[in-house]
Amino acid sequence: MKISVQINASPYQHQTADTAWHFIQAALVSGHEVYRVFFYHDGIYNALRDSRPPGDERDIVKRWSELYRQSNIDLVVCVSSAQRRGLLEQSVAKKVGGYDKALADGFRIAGLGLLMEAVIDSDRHVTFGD
Amino acid sequence: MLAELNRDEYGFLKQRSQWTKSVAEAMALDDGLVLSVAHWEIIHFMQAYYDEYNHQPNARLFGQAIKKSLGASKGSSIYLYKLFPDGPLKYANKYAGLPIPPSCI
Amino acid sequence: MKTLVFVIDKPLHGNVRAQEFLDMAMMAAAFDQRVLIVFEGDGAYALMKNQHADVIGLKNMIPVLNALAIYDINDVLIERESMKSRAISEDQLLIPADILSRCDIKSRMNAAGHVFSF
Amino acid sequence: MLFIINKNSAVIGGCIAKASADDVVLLIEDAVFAVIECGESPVMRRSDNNTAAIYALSPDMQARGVREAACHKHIKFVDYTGFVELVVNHNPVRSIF
Repeated sequence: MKISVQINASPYQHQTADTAWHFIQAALVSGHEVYRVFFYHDGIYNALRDSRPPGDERDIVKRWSELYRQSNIDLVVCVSSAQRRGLLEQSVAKKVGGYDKALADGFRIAGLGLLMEAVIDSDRHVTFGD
Repeated sequence: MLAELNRDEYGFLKQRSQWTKSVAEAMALDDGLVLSVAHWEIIHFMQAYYDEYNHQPNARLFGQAIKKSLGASKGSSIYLYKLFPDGPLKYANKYAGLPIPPSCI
Repeated sequence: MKTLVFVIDKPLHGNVRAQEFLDMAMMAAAFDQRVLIVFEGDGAYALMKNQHADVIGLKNMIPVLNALAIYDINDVLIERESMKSRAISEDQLLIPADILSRCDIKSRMNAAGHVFSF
Repeated sequence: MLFIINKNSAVIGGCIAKASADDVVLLIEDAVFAVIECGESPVMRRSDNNTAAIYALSPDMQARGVREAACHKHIKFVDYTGFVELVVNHNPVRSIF
């Protein structure tokens, strides 16, 4: 089955990103396709490259980047949510003189249309939030 | 005229109160565009939409809203890009004196 | 075409998520999906007249609700039980909405492709 | 419909009241506290007319020290794989925050 996931909350504030990650791992192990993970609202903070949790804690951002590396799952950060909260895509940041290294590996910034496309194309869509 | 305006880093007006038709024309000319009746129809639509709904549509919604209000042909991308070759949503908002939409930075 | 339900179960002001949530609903409609907006629980307060978000410097979400119709979102439902328990009468509502029982709303949702919340 | 609830709040009781026989309620994260058998639990107040299955996510229970033995007899338990199966077997999915 084709499953899409939406994450609406920031990492570390709440268990949201952890539950979503475990859910995705289980879906992949069960042979399902995870079509896209869409980061919306405060969920965009999952994509901050410079997140440096203490060494004895799980590294949520790195975990997403690894998921992309291993499974090639499309990790999309909503452009409007991101801009409002200070996360810019590299080319945009360069253009406006902003910080251009904020986005972690594996993520891309794009519009809400990609969420709709995922919802329409997938058999299931599961939202994780707080 | 343009030098006296309070504009942001993208060239958009910071205060809509500074907007006049001649300001819009000057901003357009500065971008190499002469505003026609067809441009003005879209610009006025943009202002009316914003005033009534306190909302800025993204590109897709923009086309839909124009279709609904001005007819299907005017909401098509081909028509809108012919008028505003560098991006209809961005430049219609710019000449309307409205803020830059998030996806247009 | 899928039927997508957007449930508003919290007040609209004081939370930027509500604004982004309505953007999602409009976007779904612009993708030619059938969109249903449901107000229930404290979300019923969102439809009440006399809201002035600008007093506390927030974006006024009420005009945005009026924009739903532009994108052909005309199915706006509000739960009768939520209105009753909050002493909200029909003449206090800002936009036209169908007042339906919890049970009827539930069966509309059951038939949907997906239910969004925020 | 699959309800996914992640907080131990009045929402759980409301959902269970609303749910019908072919619905499923999945309690995750802090919502798993609601399955402990005690007078205040909304799950306890579930009437026998409401036949919706109620599941709790066992890893979240273990994390919080909620033992299966302490839970109401109606409750079923799933791990993340079971969570995925619930999603696969039910539509629509509705998360409530």
